Formats: sequence, C-alpha cells, structure tokens
Amino acid sequence: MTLLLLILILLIGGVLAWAAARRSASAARWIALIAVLADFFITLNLWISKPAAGAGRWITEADWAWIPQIGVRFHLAVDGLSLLLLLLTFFLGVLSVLASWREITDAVGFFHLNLLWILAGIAGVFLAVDLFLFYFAWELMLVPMYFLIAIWGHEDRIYAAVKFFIFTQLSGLLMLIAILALFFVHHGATGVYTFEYEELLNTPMAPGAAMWMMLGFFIAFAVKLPVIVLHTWLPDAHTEAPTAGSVVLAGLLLKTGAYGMLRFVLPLFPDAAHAFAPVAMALGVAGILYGAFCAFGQTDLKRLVAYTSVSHLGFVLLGIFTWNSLALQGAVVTMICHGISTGALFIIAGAIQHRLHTREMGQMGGLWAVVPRLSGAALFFALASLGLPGLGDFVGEFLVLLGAYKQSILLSVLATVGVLFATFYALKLVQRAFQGQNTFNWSVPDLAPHEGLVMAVMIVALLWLGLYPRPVLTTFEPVVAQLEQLPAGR
Amino acid sequence: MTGLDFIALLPLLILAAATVIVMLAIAIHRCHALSAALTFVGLGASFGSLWISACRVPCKVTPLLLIDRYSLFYMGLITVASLVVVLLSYGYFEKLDGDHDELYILMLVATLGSAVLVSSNHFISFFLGLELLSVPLYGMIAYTRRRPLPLEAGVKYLVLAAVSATFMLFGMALVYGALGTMRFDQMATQLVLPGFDPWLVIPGLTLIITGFGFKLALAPFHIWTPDIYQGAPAPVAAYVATISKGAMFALLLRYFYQIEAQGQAPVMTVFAVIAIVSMCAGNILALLQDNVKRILAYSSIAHLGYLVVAFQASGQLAIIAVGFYLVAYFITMLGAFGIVAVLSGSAGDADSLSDYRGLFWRRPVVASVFTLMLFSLAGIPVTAGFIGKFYIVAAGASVAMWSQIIVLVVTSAIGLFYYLRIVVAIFSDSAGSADAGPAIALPGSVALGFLTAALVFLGVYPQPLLGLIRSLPPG
Amino acid sequence: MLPIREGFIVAGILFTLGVVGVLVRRNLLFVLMSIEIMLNAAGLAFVIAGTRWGQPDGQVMFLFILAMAAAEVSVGLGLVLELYHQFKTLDTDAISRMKG
Amino acid sequence: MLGLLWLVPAIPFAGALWLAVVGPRLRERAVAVIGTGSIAAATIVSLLIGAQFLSSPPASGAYTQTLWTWVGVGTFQPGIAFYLDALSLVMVVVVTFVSFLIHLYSTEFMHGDEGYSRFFAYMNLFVASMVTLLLADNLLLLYLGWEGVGLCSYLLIGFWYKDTVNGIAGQKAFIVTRAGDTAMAVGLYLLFHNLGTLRIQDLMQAAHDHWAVGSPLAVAAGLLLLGGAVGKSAQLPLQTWLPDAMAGPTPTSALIHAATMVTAGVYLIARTHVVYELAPAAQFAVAMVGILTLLMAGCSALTQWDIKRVLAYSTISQIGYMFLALGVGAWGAAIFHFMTHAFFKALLFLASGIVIEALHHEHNIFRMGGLRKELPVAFWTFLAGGCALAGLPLITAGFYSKDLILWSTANSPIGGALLWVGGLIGVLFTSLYTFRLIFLVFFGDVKTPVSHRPGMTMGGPVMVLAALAIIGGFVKGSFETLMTTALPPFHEAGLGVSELVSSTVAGVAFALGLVVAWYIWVLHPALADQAVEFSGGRLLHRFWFSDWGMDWLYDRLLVRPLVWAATINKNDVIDSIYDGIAAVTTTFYRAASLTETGKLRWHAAWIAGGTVVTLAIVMLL
Repeated sequence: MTLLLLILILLIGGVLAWAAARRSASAARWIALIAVLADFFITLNLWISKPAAGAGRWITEADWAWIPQIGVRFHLAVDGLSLLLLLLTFFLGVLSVLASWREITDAVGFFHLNLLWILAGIAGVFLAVDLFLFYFAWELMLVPMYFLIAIWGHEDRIYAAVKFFIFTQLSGLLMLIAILALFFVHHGATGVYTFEYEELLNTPMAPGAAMWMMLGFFIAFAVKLPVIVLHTWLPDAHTEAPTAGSVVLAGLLLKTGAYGMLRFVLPLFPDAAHAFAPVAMALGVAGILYGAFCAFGQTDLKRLVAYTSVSHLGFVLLGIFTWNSLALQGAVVTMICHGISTGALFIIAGAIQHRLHTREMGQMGGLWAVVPRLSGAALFFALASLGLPGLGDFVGEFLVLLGAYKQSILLSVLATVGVLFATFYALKLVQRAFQGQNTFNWSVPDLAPHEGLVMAVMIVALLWLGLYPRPVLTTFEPVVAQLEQLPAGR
Repeated sequence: MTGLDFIALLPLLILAAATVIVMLAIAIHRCHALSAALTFVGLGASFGSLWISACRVPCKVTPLLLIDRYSLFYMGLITVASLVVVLLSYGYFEKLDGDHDELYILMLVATLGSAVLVSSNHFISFFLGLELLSVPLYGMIAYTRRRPLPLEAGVKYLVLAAVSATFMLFGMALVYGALGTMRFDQMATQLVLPGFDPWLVIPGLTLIITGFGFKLALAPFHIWTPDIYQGAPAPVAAYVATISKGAMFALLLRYFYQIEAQGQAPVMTVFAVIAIVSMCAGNILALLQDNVKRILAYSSIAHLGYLVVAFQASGQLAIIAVGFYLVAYFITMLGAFGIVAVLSGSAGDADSLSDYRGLFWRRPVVASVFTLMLFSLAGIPVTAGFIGKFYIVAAGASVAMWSQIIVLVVTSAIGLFYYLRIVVAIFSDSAGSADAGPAIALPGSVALGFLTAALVFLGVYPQPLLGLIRSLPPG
Repeated sequence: MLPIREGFIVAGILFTLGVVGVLVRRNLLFVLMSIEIMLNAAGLAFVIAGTRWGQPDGQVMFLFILAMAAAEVSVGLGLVLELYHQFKTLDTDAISRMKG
Repeated sequence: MLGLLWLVPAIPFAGALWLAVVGPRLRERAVAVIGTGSIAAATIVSLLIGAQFLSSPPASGAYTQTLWTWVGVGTFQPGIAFYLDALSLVMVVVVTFVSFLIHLYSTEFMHGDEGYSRFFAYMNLFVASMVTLLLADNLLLLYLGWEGVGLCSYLLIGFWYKDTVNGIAGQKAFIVTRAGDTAMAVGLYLLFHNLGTLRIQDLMQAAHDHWAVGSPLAVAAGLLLLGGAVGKSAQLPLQTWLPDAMAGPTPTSALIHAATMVTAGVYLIARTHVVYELAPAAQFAVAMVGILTLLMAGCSALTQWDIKRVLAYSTISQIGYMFLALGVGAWGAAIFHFMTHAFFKALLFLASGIVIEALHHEHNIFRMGGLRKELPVAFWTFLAGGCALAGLPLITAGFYSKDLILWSTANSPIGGALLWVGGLIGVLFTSLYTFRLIFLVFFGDVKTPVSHRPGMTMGGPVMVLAALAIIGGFVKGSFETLMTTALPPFHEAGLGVSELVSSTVAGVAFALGLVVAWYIWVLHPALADQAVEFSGGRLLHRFWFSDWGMDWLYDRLLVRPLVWAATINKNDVIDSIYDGIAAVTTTFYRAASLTETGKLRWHAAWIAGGTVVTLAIVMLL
C-alpha cells in the first residue's frame, strides 16, 4: 500500500502546488518540497526497516486487477535495485526543488506540477512490475519532462524538447512491439494471457525471436541510457532544460534506461542477452571514449556536463553486460553516484547561468576569486566526475573495470583509458571556468544558504558512498545473486 | 414484419419520427434553440430505445437489415456522437447570423442513414444507407453558403462521393452477377462453392473497396479530405470525420467478416497496401502544415490506416481492437474539432496555427483539453488513444504482421512531430493579446467536458468498455 | 438468354465513358451529366446480373439507383446555382482556393 | 601505542577539512597554528609509534590495523586498513618530520598571500594522502592515497590560479601522472584477477606460490606497476611534468616534488618487490629506466638557468639512482638514499626559497651572485645540501647512500660494469651542476641587491635539515639491519668490487666535477658561453634544455591532434545522421504536398487511378 502512496503523494502534491500558485508562488514551492520530502522519508524508512529482507523476489508489493481481460494487473513491487533508485529519485527530487527555488519565477505552480509528475512517472517506472504498467509509466514520464523543457527551457528549447520526445517515444513504441511479441509467445507456450513479470520470466522461445524481442527492449533502453549512436538527444535536452529539468534528466531519466536493462533485458532474454553481450560491452566502451572526447571539445558548460553523462553511462552499460557480481555492483554504484555528481554539476551550471546569464566557458574565468564557495563545490564535483578515489564514482567505476577485466582485457584497458580522458574534460571545466584571469570582471553573489545546503548534502553523500558503500552493496546483493543464476550467467 | 421486428427497429423509427417533428416545428415557429433541443431529445430517445430493442436481438428485419448486439453498439456510438455534434453546432451556429434550423434535419437524416448502414445485411440497404448518409452531408458541408470555402467543399464532396458511389455500385453489380445473391450471409456459402467465377467476384470486391476507400478517406482515395475538412464548418467536419467513417468501417468489418474475406489473399494484399500507404501519406502530408483543420484531416487519414492494420488481423482480438479504437478515435476527433468549433468566432473558423499561439496562458482549460486530445491522437498514456494504439499493435502482433507494425511505429513517430508543433504553439509564451476571446457557450463546454471525462476514464480504466465490445460476435 | 459476358462488357465501357467524362470536362454541369452516365451504367450491370440469375433484385436495385440519382442531382443543381451566384463561373479548376 | 596508528593520517585529514570549511574566516596566525600543529601532532604520534616499534617490535615484524571493510563484493573485500612494518615506518617518520619542517617554513614564506588557509588545507590533505599511501594495507587503499597525492600536487602547482600558466602546469602534472595511474590500475586488475586478492602481504605470498620466476604474468604485472611508478616519480618517459611543476610555491616544490610524492613510485616497487624478484625482465627494466633517467636529467640540469628547474632535474636524476638501486636488488640502499635525499633536497629547495624571497622572486641564477656575504645562513646550508647532493666523501649523508647504491650496482648479479660506470658518470654530472649552481648563485659579484632577510621560522628548519644532511649518513649500519626485517637483503655476486674501491672512485668523480665547475664558472665565466657558440653546441644546449625534446614530442604527437579533433567535433558528427533523417522526411513532405492541388478533377483522377492500381494488384497477384 505504501508504494501506491508514494505515487499518489506526488500526483496530488503537484495539483495542490498548481492550485496554491494562484495565491503565492512560495506556497507552491513549499508544497512541492514537502511532498517530495515525505516520499523520501517513506522510502528511507522502507530501506532502513528491511534493507534486504523479503521472502521471494520483492521487498514489498501492491497488486490490484486493472484490465483482467488481457491479464493486466496494477502491480507495484520493490526489490533491492528499485529501492536504491527510488531513494535516488526522491533525493534528487528534493534537491531539484531546492535548486529551482529562485530560478523559476513565471508559472511556478505549473512548473512544480510538471516536476512532481515527472518524479511520479519515474517512481512508477521503478515500481511497475507489470509490463503494461511499466510501458504506461514509461510513456507517461515523457510528457511532463517535455513541458519542463519546452516552457522553462533556454534559447532553442523547442528543438531540444521535440527531439527528446520523438527519440524516446519512437524507441518506446519498439519496446511496445517487443512486449506484445513476448505476450503472444507466452500465450502460445502456456495459453495464458498475462503481462506479469514473474510469469513472463522463463517463457520458452525460439532463439531468433528471443534476439529480436531482446533488441526491441534494448533499443528503447539504449536511447534512454544514451548508448553511443542514440545519444544525440541528450546534449540538447540537458543544455536547454532548466536546472531542475537537467538534474532530473541526468540524475534519473538516464537511470530508467539502465534499470530497464537490469530488470527486463537480462532476466527476460538471458541467452539472447548473453549472445549480445560482447556487442553491448563494445558499445559501452565506445560510449565512454566518445562521450569523453566530445565533452572535451565543448565550450558550453552544460553541454560539457551533458556529454560526461554519456561517458559515465557507458560504464554502466559495460558493467551490466559484463554480467558478473563485481561489474553489476559497480554499475549500480556508478548509477547512483553519477546521479549525485552530475546532478550537482548541473545545479552549479544552473547557478552560474542564473548569475552570469551565459553558459559559454569562454566568457567565464577567474570565478574562484568572485565566488569561492561555488567554485570549491564545482571543483569537488568535477573531481568526483573524473573518478577520484575516495568519492563514490571511483568505487563504481573500479568495480566495473575490475569485473570487465575478467570478461575481456582489451575492453577493460580501453575503458580505463576512458577514465584518463575523463580527467581532460574535468580539468578543462575547472581551468576554463574558475581559474585564470577574471577578464570579464564578474562580481556576482556567492552561494545562497539554501544552495549551500544542497551542495553540502551532496558532498557528504558522495564522500559517504566513496568511503563506506557497503549499505548500497548489501541492498543490491540479492538482485545480483538472481541475475547471476540466469543460465547464461557464468 | 411482426410486432417483434418493429421493436427491434425502434431506434431507427424514433430517428425518422424526430426528423419529421423537427421539420414541423420549423414550419410552425423558426427558433434555433427549439429545433436544437428537439433534435437532442430525438437522438436521446433513440439512444434510450436501444436498450428496449436490445432484449429482442438478434433479429432479421426483412432480408435487408440485421439488428444484433454489434449493430446496436455502433448505433449507440453514432447517436452519442451525433448528440455531441448537435451540442457543438448549437454553440457554433449561435454565433453566426442567419437561420440554422435546417442543419438539424440534415443531421438527423444522416444519422438515420448511418444507423441503417451499420445494421445492413444486404446490398440494397447498404446502398440506401450510404446515400441517406451522403446526400444530407452535401448540404451540411455547404451549409454556410455565404462563404466561398464551404460551397467549394460541398461541391467537391458531392461530385467525388457520387463518383465513388457509382464505383461501388458497379462492384456490387459484378459480385451480384457472380454470386446470384445480394445478402451478406448467403454470399459466404456461395463463395465457398467452387462454382463461382473469380474473374467477376474479385474485381467486384475491389471496386467495393474503392467505395469504402473514398468514404473512409484511405490512401489512394484520400486527396479530397483536407479540402472538405478545411472548407466545412467545424461541427460538420467533426461529423464527417467521425460518424460517416465510423459507420462505414463498422459495415466494412461486418461485411468482410461474414464473407470470410480473409481467405481471399489478393483482397488482403490490397488492404495491406492501402494501410501502409495511408499511414505514410497521412503522417507525412501533415508534417509542416499550418492549418489545424488540415492537420486533423491528415491525422484522421493516418488513424484510419492504423484501423485497417487491425482490421486485417483476423479473430476476436481484431474485433476488440477495431471497436475500442473507433470509440477512442470518435472521442478524440470530436474533441479536437470541438475545440476548433468552440474557438471559432463569427469571422471564420480558428484554424490557422497562429490563432492557437499562447492559448494556454489565455484559456488554460480549453488549451489543456486540446493538448489532451492531441496526446490521445499521438497515443500517449492516460488517454484512450494509448489503449487504442496498444490494442492495434497487439492485434497486429497476434498475426505477426511485423512489416506493417514497423511502418505503424515509424509513421506514428513522424506523427508525433506535428502534434507537438501544435502543442508547442499552444504553450509558447503569448505575444501580448491576453484577451480571452468570446466566452464559450454552455452546450459547447458540456460536450467538451463529457468528451474529456470519457477520454481520461477510458484511458485509465478501459475494462467495462472492453467487456462490452468482447460480447459483440459479428453477424 | 442475355449473354452475361457481353452485357458486363457493355456496362463496363459505358462506365469508363462516364469516368472519362468526369475527368476531362471542366464545366460542373457536364461533370454531373457524366456521373449520371456512370450511374446508369451501374444500373445496366445490375439488370444484366439480375437476368442471369432470373431474379427481380437487379431491377429493384436499378429503381433505387434512379431514385438516388434524382436526389443527388437536385442537391447538385442547387449547389451549382449558388456556386454560379458567388463565383460567376462553373469551371471546376477556377473554384479551387484550398491547396497544400 | 601502536593502536594510535590510524591517527597519523586522520589528524592531517581533519586539519585539511577544518581549514577548507572554516579556514577563510580565520586569521593568518590561527591558520598557521592549525596547519602546522596538525602535522606536528602527526609527527609526534609517528615518532612514538616508531620508538615503540623499534624497542619492542611485534612478533611478525609488522602490525596491521583494520578500521572497516571499504568495498565488500564477493571475494573482493579490500578494507580501510593500515600495515606498519620497518619500511613504512621509516617512510612515514621521514615524511611527517620533513613535512613538519616545511609547514613551519611556509608559515612565514606564504605570509600575506590571500589564499593562506587554502594553501595549508591542501598541504595537510597532501600529508594525509601520502601517509595513507605509505600505510595502505591493500593496493586499492594505496591507489586512493596515490591519486590523493596526485590531486594535491595538481591543486598546489596551480595554487596561484590567477596566472593561467600555473593552472596549465598543474593540469599537465595531473594528466601525466594519471596516465601512469591508468597503467597501474590495469596492473591492479591483473593482480586481482590472477591472484584473487589485493591485500599486499597475501598478494606477495600468492605471487610467490602461484607464479614461477620469469612467468609472463609476473613480468606484465611488474611492468604495469612500473608504469604507475614512472608516472608518479617523474621517470622516463613520463618525467616532462616535474620541471613545469616548479610553477607552484617553493614549499610545495620542496615537500611534494622533492622529498615525498615523487618517491611514492620507489615505495610502490619496494613494497611489491616479490613481483620483481619473480620477473627479472621487469626488474632489469626498472634498472634501465633508472640509469637512463639518471643520465638524461643530469645533462638537462646542466643547461637550466632557473634555480628551481635545476633542482627539479636533479631530483629526477637522484630518483633515477633509487630506481637503479631497486633494479639491481639493493632494496635497502634505495630506501636509505630516499631518506638522505629527502633531507638534502628539501634543504636545497628551502634555501633556494630564501634566496628567491630575498631577491624579489628572482629565479634566474645568472642574475644572482655574491650572496655569500649577504645571506650567510642560506649560503652555508645550501653548501651543506649541495655537498650532500654531490656526495662529498665521508662527511655528507649523500655520499654514504649514493656510494652504497654504486657498490651494490657493481656487485649485483643483475647489475654490472656498464651500470656502475653509468652511475659514476652520473656522480660527475651531479657534482658538476651542483657546484655550477653554488658558484653562480653565491660567488662572483652581487648582481641584484638583497632586500629581505629570512626570519627564524624560515632559517630554523633549513639549519635542522642541514644538520640531518650531514649526520644522516652515519646511521647507515643500523638502518640496513632495520631494513632487512621488511625487505630482502642484498645478495653479493658479480665483479666483487670492494667497498673501498667504489667509494674512492666516486670521491675522485666528485672532486673532478668540483674542479671543472670551479674552473669554468669561477675562473673563466665566459668559457661556458663560448662552449655553446659553435653550431653543435647550441643545438645540444637547446636539446638538453628542453628535456631532450620530449615535451615538444608529446605536444606534437598527442596533445595537439586531440585538441584539434575535439574542437572539430564540437557539435558531434553523429548528430548529423539525425539531421539527415529530418531533411529526408521534409523532402518527402514537399513532394507529397504537391499532390494536394485542390483541383476537383485531380481528386477524381486519384480515385480512378487508385481503383486501377488496386484492380491491377488483384488481377496480377
């Protein structure tokens, strides 16, 4: 029951915020903040009370009949993986509401409605265990994000919003075909019409068909987790979105892609995924290198940070398809830490744009003297994104690389070179934006108290994950065990 | 014709009676509100009577008509749609000068025609229903004859409808010549016998498909659609887009199921070609359009293409898919054209994209309804369109028509682009002009409210409707 | 017995004549006339089909076709009058303002 | 007492955190107290631990303290755990003691700088990372310390960020060291994959059991770890970053780029000596890297005009000696040389800091001169350091440690005459450039007047270091016995050159260098310029000055193409695929919209045409 509560709080919170906005903008902001905080604490309590318990596969479930005629059930469930990602969702949700406290001034109510409905959509994606409901939440997630970019975005936001929408929608439709193909193959084999995840799990199917269906799912998640060739929507969407939009996009929407692979592609089609693994791993490494290479060439601050996401998510893809416990744990840790570090970088980029009204690094320079605390935080998160040991990203990346080494030495070495490339863009970001002469002699205020709080919380989170990641690892333990038992898993 | 038949025919009889009553009312005292109200009551009574005749079905009334659950369902759908169109047209024509009572008579006759079409079981009732539907449409499309565009649209529709009707007639003649019977149910038995010469039946069927193709605005025969939808007044365009197409598709479904057309491979390839071409044409033609009515016209071509994809999948799932998708399509198209009708002033229809720029900041409710309708056309969740598209792809997947499904997916992605162009216009920051424009008439807002509620309800909880459709064995 | 094949061929020829008439003629009146020809061709085909099976249905159908043709032409002429009143011409190409 | 081991890294880390967060608001005095105090505390704790360790050494010769398991995934269970044995004890004591002195020195040197608290925060963070590196029980924690020191060197080189040159130098240092770290990381994966653990002691044991001598895996692991060491210790081929690192404040250069960080590579190879014993090829590679870097850096040092760059190249060359010692199996000698080198090189840098401070930040030695009388403290301590560096026989510590290395090179089975001769030539070059520096800076006439005399807090540490540079050598005997508990002893074989012979030959080389330097730079100053006149000389001078052209090579080969390609691909060539698709769809639209002519007859034509097409399909199929 609590799971449905999570989504309802957000939906109702959004509508309340829109209504309250007529009276006062800050009322809308407070309602949104309270709603997301409430969800955060519910999930936190869920995590602390029974982190890895639960008899079967799920920690808790909520299940009602929805469209019995074709076996569709409104089935929400949480296991180690989705619990962690839910925590990340609400954590970044709170921070994105705080980050846009001063930045959003027009149509504040509608903004918070959209923001909360995106979070509800994402929570729905992580919770849904019925394939129809999953597709329902997957498509629903796009609409408020589209509005967020299209209305509150920056210069050519329309192009970015439409591009984002079409990319995801088209790939979503491919996934729909795959879901239906699986649905009918399952009916063919067992005579039962159902979208239940657990029943669809080990449906016997021809290898050829399995490969096509797996590709259907994979492409949808590959567009979302930007795999190298399908990634071009990401820089536009991230650059043009408002701060909260970029944080939610980078922090959460990309993770739904990785989550999808871990939840649907690997378990549903183990043999096909196993046969496809080398290609996916190569794509991952190519993504790491190309993402870093493109990031290094950018002059726009937000675009640079956007390309870093392509590079970091390349690690996650590599980790997922290496398919041993080290790499899988590494993929999850990378997902969470990337969410925090890139979210923070976007908040910083947003803060800078809010102050200097420009994102071009060419016009920045010498900001350290002007805004020391903001620059300090930026340095910290730039170091986190280049994988400095002692911070969360390093633990994730090291585990992925360690695991990948078992599979193929070449890919692991290439990915490690990718980590070196990460240093290039991170240092360029710090050097070009914060060091050097204050040629444009900016004089802007430093971090406001609430922005300082956001930064501090994220710094503590990354340090904690960097030095003591065990709670995250133990929560994800059972899911890794299940993934490893799949026939193809070694 | 026993007493039982009359009860079964009750809905049709009530419609005919309503037409006469409205004519008499106009003769006595010409008042727009009165005739609209009378039409509303007439349609309401006919809708009510469906339940009465429902307990007597199935019942063959004369060899021409077959009243069964399937036809009653579609009759109900058509009467409800007409009710909505009456509400919309009252709001729309109230703003125009001149007397508008005759429109309701034409509308009642057209609705009667579609009701006959839906329950026809014979070539003659098929032809009669078709003409009963088409001829009043000529008048309705060219109704505001003071303006040039409706007149042009009316003439075009008249000529083309007549031409396609003759094609269909010729096709019927060939089929009749080959099989010796005009009754749908007997045709099936004839077709199975080896005796008939295919050289007559197959071309005959193809010519009939041309007639269907024109009426359903499917690909090769779709060129007229944008001109008529743009020219005709908005409520009438809504009528043409929904009721005339819905009735014809219901008949197509029933006719081709009764004669087991699935067996005839060539006919099916024709449908496959039509489906693919209309999906592509519909979506591509609308890509950079600036006229909202033309965009809706092209998108209706594309949607009919999707319907034909589901139509080709044989079996139970196809019936459900077509049935549900038609309901969703009705709601969405009526809603979209309803918005255009509601926003149109006395000067002319609000059909250019610039009229909708920044609409959300001026009239949030109307804008959100329109956005919801557009998302339903695009197949985004929480709208009936999503469930409809889901079923279409399910029907297609059940018989593994992968090539057509891939075309469906790709073209609907292209479709996304022009729906988003309208949404972008709606949500773009309004350049000045913050006036809210003419207040919306009560009937118009009631209609839109009902449509939005239905859209979201079916989008979220489609189970009751699906249960109803599942129990409609055709024929 | 009336030979079926030749009958349908005659009807077919008459039908194609009507179609060509619609395509070629520019004046709206002549277009309406060609539609009449097509309708009669269809009616002829029905009568021939009816004779082949010895059933009156074909001719009954032809009666319906006549009735429909009359209704349609009357509405058509009404529109033609209004058209001429507004556009001062009956050339179908000249009256097309909507395109694209 | 050993239980307090975790305090040694913890206190500096706490100091760094405190200064970073609260520092900017504190006064300079408070920052100095916190900064230097935390290092003093760490030094005291390490000395106490050292005393107890020496007085009553634990049973197995080592003490392990585990705080918590860091990452726990299946068999991969590295913990935050510290391992103390003789080797790490010596390194920790030396590092903390020298850091304390340098912190004391920089309280006055950095006086008045607006980033005062930021400087001390970075320095404390550096000491914390270095100590973590030295005390790390497993290679992953070592890697954490490894990257931590790399980060602090980047932050401190680019400390005066206002001048972009410093920032770029910092970037270069961080990137080149991380290039080395990449090789080391792959080494870590290889070790874990094949031996199942990263805990250093278990690793060594497992390597010993599973790998035969000369097994390809051992060679690969050795070379990869060497790659990391080469990056961090600025050896061939990754030494180009150290000379540019002199852009940082002088205390930083003294602490990081002379005494402690650059020797991390030596520690790594010493710590993983079992791998190298199992892979003679890798060990020989270490020796070759050592000897080549030794000679190249020596030549380059001769041609430099900036006082700090001369010392930088001399550091590279001295670390070359340590690598040579490791290469020939003289593990103890390498660590001993590390200790003495830490003292006299830190001394030289601090003394040159005094000189620079005194001459209004003048770095060019040709514009200095005659400071013998003006800065007596600087002169005498600089002279002591210089002699220790060059290896003045019997008195200075440098002589003992370098002689031990030369002797071991001659007598090691791996070494040989060639390496020994190379080492001797190195000694000649070292004394040559050291005395060139001393004579140019302190002798001859005064070219720029001295404005500022160093205070006690700068003079004190320099004098302490000078004393250590002198007496440091006398502990050689007890130092060697201590080292044998942690590192394998040196096996004598080969030429059988006696101790006496090698030390006298080294003494002769030292004297020769002294005399030649005296002859050129004191008696005939013009002679040096004439040597450069003839064409070969100028080319050679420019070649040596630019570090044998390696910097230019890397720039042309790697940096320029990458930057050029990145800027070309700024808006992502893959994006053009989707623009192409959009363009094709639009052309479809243009073509399709032509069919909508609006003419009635055209519509009818399509209906007729459509029917004909469908009839054709039906008829033909």
